[in-house]
Amino acid sequence: EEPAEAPAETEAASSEPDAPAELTGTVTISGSTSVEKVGVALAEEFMALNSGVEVTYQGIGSSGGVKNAKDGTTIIGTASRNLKTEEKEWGLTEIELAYDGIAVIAHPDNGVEGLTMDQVKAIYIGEITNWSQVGGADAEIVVVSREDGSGTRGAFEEIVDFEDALKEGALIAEGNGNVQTTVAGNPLAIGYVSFTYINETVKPLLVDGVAPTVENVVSKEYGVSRPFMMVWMEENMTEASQAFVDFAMSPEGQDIVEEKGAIKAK
Amino acid sequence: MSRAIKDKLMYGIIGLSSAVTVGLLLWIIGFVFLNGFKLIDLDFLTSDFDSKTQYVSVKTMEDYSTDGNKLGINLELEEYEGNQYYVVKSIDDGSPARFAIVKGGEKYPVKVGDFIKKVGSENLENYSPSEVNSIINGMEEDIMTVKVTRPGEGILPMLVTTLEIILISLLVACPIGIFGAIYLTEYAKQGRLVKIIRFATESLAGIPSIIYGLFGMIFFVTLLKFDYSILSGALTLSIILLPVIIRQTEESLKAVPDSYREGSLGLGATKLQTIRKVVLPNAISGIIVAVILSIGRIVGESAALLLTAGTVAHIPKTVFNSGATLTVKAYTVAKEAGDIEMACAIGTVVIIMILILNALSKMITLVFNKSE
Amino acid sequence: MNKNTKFSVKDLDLYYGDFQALKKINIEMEKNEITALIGPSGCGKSTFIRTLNRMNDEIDGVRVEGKIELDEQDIYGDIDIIKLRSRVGMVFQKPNPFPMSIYDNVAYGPRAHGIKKKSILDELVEKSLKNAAIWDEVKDRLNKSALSVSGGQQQRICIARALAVEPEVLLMDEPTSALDPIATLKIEDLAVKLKEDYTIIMVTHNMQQAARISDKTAFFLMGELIEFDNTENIFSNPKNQKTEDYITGRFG
Amino acid sequence: MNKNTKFSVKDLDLYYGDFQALKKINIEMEKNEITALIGPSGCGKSTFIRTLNRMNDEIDGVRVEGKIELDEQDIYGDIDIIKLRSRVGMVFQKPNPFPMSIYDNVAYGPRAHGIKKKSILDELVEKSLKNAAIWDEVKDRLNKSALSVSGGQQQRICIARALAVEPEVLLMDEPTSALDPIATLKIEDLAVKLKEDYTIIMVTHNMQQAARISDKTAFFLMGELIEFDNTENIFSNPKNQKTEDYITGRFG
Amino acid sequence: MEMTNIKSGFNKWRTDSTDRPKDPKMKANKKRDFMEYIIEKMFLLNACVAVISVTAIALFVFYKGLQPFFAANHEGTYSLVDFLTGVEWRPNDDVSKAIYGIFYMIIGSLLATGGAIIIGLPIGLLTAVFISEIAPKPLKMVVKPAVELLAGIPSVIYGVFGLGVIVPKLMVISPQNKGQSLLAVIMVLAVMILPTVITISESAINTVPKSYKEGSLGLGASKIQTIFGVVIPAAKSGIMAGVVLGIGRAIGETMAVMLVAGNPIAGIPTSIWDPIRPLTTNIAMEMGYAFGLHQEMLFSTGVVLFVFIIILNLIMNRITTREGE
Ligand SMILES: Nc1ncnc2c1ncn2[C@@H]1O[C@H](COP(=O)(O)OP(=O)(O)OP(=O)(O)O)[C@@H](O)[C@H]1O
Ligand SMILES: Nc1ncnc2c1ncn2[C@@H]1O[C@H](COP(=O)(O)OP(=O)(O)OP(=O)(O)O)[C@@H](O)[C@H]1O
Ligand SMILES: [Mg+2]
Ligand SMILES: [Mg+2]
Ligand SMILES: O=P([O-])([O-])[O-]
Repeated sequence: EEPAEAPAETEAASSEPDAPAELTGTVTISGSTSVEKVGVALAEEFMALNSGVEVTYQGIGSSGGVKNAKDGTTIIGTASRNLKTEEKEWGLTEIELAYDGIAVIAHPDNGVEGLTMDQVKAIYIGEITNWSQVGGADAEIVVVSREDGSGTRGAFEEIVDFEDALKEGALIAEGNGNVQTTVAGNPLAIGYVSFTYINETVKPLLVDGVAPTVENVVSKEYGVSRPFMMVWMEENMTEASQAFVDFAMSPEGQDIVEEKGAIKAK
Repeated sequence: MSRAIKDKLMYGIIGLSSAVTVGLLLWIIGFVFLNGFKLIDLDFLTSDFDSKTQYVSVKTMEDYSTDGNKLGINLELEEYEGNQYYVVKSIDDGSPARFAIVKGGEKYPVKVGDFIKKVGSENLENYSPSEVNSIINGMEEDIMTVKVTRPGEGILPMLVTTLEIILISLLVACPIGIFGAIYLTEYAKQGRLVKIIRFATESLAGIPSIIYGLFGMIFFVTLLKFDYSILSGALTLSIILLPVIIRQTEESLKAVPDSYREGSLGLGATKLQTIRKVVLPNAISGIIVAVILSIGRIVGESAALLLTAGTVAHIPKTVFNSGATLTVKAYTVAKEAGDIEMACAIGTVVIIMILILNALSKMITLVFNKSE
Repeated sequence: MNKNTKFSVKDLDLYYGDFQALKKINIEMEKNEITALIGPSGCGKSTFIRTLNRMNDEIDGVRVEGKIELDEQDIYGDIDIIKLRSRVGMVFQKPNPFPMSIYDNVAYGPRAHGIKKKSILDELVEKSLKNAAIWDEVKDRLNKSALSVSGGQQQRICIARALAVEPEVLLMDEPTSALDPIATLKIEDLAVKLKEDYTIIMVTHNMQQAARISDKTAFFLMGELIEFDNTENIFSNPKNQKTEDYITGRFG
Repeated sequence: MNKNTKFSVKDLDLYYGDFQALKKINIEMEKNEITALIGPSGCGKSTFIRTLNRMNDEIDGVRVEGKIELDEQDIYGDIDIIKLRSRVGMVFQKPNPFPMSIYDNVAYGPRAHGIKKKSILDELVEKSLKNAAIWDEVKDRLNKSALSVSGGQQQRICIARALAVEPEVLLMDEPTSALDPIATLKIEDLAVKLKEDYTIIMVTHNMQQAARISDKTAFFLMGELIEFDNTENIFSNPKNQKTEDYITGRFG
Repeated sequence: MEMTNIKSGFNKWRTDSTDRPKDPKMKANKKRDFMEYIIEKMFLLNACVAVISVTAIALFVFYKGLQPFFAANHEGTYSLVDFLTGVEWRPNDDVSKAIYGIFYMIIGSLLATGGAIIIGLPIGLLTAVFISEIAPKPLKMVVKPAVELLAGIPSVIYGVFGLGVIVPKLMVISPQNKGQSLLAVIMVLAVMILPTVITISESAINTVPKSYKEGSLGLGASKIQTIFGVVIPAAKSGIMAGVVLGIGRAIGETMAVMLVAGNPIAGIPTSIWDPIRPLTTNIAMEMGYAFGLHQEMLFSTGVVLFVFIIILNLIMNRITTREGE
């Protein structure tokens, strides 16, 4: 034992900016896979600041998160889209955590660099089925979409305007990561993912000639974007959960949001 | 002679089929091991899955070497998930970083491989490698606050969760299954009730685990408000295990010769005495094998657990915490991140566990058979 | 009824479900005698002997009608089966020692009846093994598994085990059929000696054996008791043609 | 060697792993005779009879030494086992008809040997069933399962099945021990009839049976051939004390 | 041999012991009998838990799953015919817009299962023959544990294997560049049912009485003739049981097929290259967030699955009772 090495407890605590008073408990979060990277990073930092609190995040899709928040299965739900009319009736408290773009992606070897919004729609409803119809090689397009409860899919269908008209036979991948790996593994595939998931294994396509970048979303030039929401029922809220929400909306929290590739809410 | 040729041909086809079976196994195992092996080391088994960040307090030291710093740690810039961070490359012998503590006084020694993101209020990423040491050494405080991020990529939480779920499900299912089997073999007359019970256990065995998941999710998670938790998962699994345990236990009870029972009853022992002193001791190896088999089933289960225990990769503090077992995690990393390597690394661990369980049950049977 | 009568069986019928395995059996078996039961396979010998300590109760769907009296008490009345079975011991066709030590085998019965004191158990085990004429052969390895000795020795251990609960009657169902000739002779000698203190009822396939050691012989055929008499009479001068056919090897 | 000798066995030893089940057996068995093999359980009768068509080859760890000649040809030499077995047919203790129709049972052997033509098969089946004295009882239900008839009929179907491959020798391992007395008598009569055309070697537990139907009797004890002689001599005037002890029921 | 004082030796016991076995009256021991009775009932209670569980699960699934087809359901209703014959699955919070047709999933599940059996059964059966009849001991000691290990590997790992190996390989040879397809599912399932088919066939073959084999060999039939002429026909019902269990495993498999099936929202598969959406994955994918009518429709999917399993169980019962006869 080295008693001399032990600094005073108060010093350790006070050296930390805005350290809240001793919090304990578990903050359970579930929902959007698009929000997952942001959420996990926020959780990690929050736990570092509050060693008595455990924050867990389960990425199961936006609808799942909203429903779990309503049921109290997890305290907080996240969604990568606005609440639907029906969900709005549940009496959830909602807060916009961030904004995010949805990128249309293809295999890096694909010759097509960009599509118009109409082409994207035509591909997803099955009117265009061959890459040659959009300036690519003569090969069938393999359309990859998200599962039904996905916020990304909900937002994408709404923005591209083909609600409830996804073509038959489109591959359904669960989660952003799954779409990304499916497209990365198939030279003929097209898919869409949250900006936070883009990496060098896939090629983001220009939409109407605009590149999918944060700047273009902020400047409203890139149209395919949506909010990241956090929702909860007030009666389930704990002190720690409230502290987490507050932290997420604080400047430090918003820095983390930006660091992970999403767009600050404020 | 055509018979001889036909026979040869059939031998060939039979041999080929067996070769295909064994070949498939080798292929699968080979695929899993080759992809997974490079990730597996002691750290893999003992680290968290998510990276973990802590603010620690470190007392500075005065006599640091000229190219070192007050904290006694040597840092290098490395890229991680698209960002540049300083990583601890080595720690000096007398470094105070070895005695770092977190708020609350708990020890949290800095380790090689940790990311140091902040010292005091300075973000280290903002400085070049040549500046870093002088920035640190330029600070006045005797005690510095250091932001340490320890990378995860380990499976410790899943190991713990898996063990917990094994423990609880066995705790619930074993007594029920074993006692139930005792009733069926030792007491029940071959009447309607036995037929119903037998039909029920057989049906239970045939229900796909996704249906158990469906049930468990609505019943344990939502209705009983256990939420996504180890408990919900374990209870769902205990139902899955019941038929496995009942059937296996019944088999091993039936294997006890009736002559033992008659011998005991003929001496005026009661039924319970007979069961306790003669039947169970002779069936015990089979019952243990049943338990081992059910452990295998727990380790392998995914669909039912996904819907009841959730996917959180933290070491569970209580049974009401959500937790992913190894197999569930292998699924989620394959599915969501498309991280085949990680899935295979976890798969390797799982396959090794199954191998051990298989060998164990073989050994138990052998040892017990020999002693008889 | 003779005052020496141990078991008295009156109009005994036994059914396995719909199948009648014993038909109106009437027989009295006496103290300190060996009663041999003979008859072709499936004639009901085992079934009969197992009614005497109610071992058939353990089998599903068995129905017993009629009366069996042990010392004039109806054993199918409101009695404690456990106590009945400790008065009427049983030895089986295949030696069936439990897979435990010789000592534990013999002490099993007394322990089941609540005897815990080591000194009493020791004494009981020794007495029983001596009375079963096996003590000298196993006294140095009482802690060895009972399965490690030969079949004949196992059978005598089983007899010792039965003796240890101090029964009054010993039922033996073909006790020597799994044994070699020498072991068989040992068990036969033992039976003859034991009858001084016990009532012995023994099923046997081996007619020579019945002739050699029993006092009375009962001949069963298809669930019926065809003839019951002194052994001498049965073998030298059977009254029933079927008995004669059987003992001269005309069938079976 | 007698010119009528069918099987000639010289210094035959057989081991199951380390255990020697047959010890220096020397015996000659003749054409058109019934040779009975008797002896207590476990003495090696089945083991011996199974060496004659190399059925023991199917058991792991069996080692055979010595010589067995069938018509002066060493059957453990470089011969085709399949052919040997079609010359030396076998009937087992428990009737073992295959779970298929009576017709298919009897036609099984010929089919295995490549006969496909329906007319030939029909003829063979009828002939074999007739020879096995079962034709009249089953001719109207050749397409019924062979398991649907009585045990004695099953055994005769098995004999017909063996006859259908037109063997020269019939090995029978306790062919009647699972049968009732009437069925037993039928099989015995059949055996006596068949010996006109075949060589029959039969294991039996029933000494009366051996005495009734066999020409020669071999007495085995613990793997050894103790005595082999005309059946009359064995039963009326055995040379060996052990034989006498056995046939007078002193043991076994 | 001393035999004289056989009775006196026990005198000590008689006086020391309270519960003497010697009791000429043999009066019933009420207390002990009651204890035995209680314990027996406790065992019975445990045995009944299995019954309770099945009943609870079945009731639960059927109750929730049949709701949508009754007019009084407050979550909304759906036509049973449309449900069973529909070829599109488009859940929607707006009940009037939602489409829940599972016919294409039923077809997908059945095709996948059938295909897996067609591939897996012969290989499995012949491997079982190899293990039980042909393999020399050392080889048997390799193949048997291999099969056991194959049985123990979690389905997720099969799925990962399918995703990592089978899907990319199929992508190369598929005319439409789709790796995730009916064929991929069939291949993964065929491997997965192998151990089931093998172990059950093997034990069925092992229970064929030796006398059949000896009978056949004794007639001069060769080993192969014996195996295919007598052994396999005699083991038929056991092998059928293996097939039925294999079907059960295939039709109920979830996680492995989810990774390789493609899971489209509509469309009856018309070729082995088309993606399918098996019933199980339909449940697994959407259960996490479904509520209201949508959730009930997932239970309805469960009901269909359940019905398949019940049919299989009945077939199984048939097989085993026929065997018993
Ligand atoms: N548990 C049972 N259920 C139905 N029938 C039975 C049962 N036990 C015996 N039997 C039948 O009752 C009859 C008498 O059987 P038992 O065992 O008493 O004959 P046994 O004389 O002892 O024959 P063995 O000499 O072969 O031992 C037989 O027909 C037998 O098939
Ligand atoms: N497969 C085997 N492996 C090892 N030992 C065996 C095997 N088969 C038989 N034996 C042993 O060989 C000896 C002779 O057996 P066999 O079956 O030939 O006797 P048997 O005379 O036919 O007896 P039974 O009249 O009971 O049929 C016995 O001691 C038996 O235990
Ligand atoms: Mg009997
Ligand atoms: Mg034999
Ligand atoms: O996972 P989602 O963000 O698409 O709901």
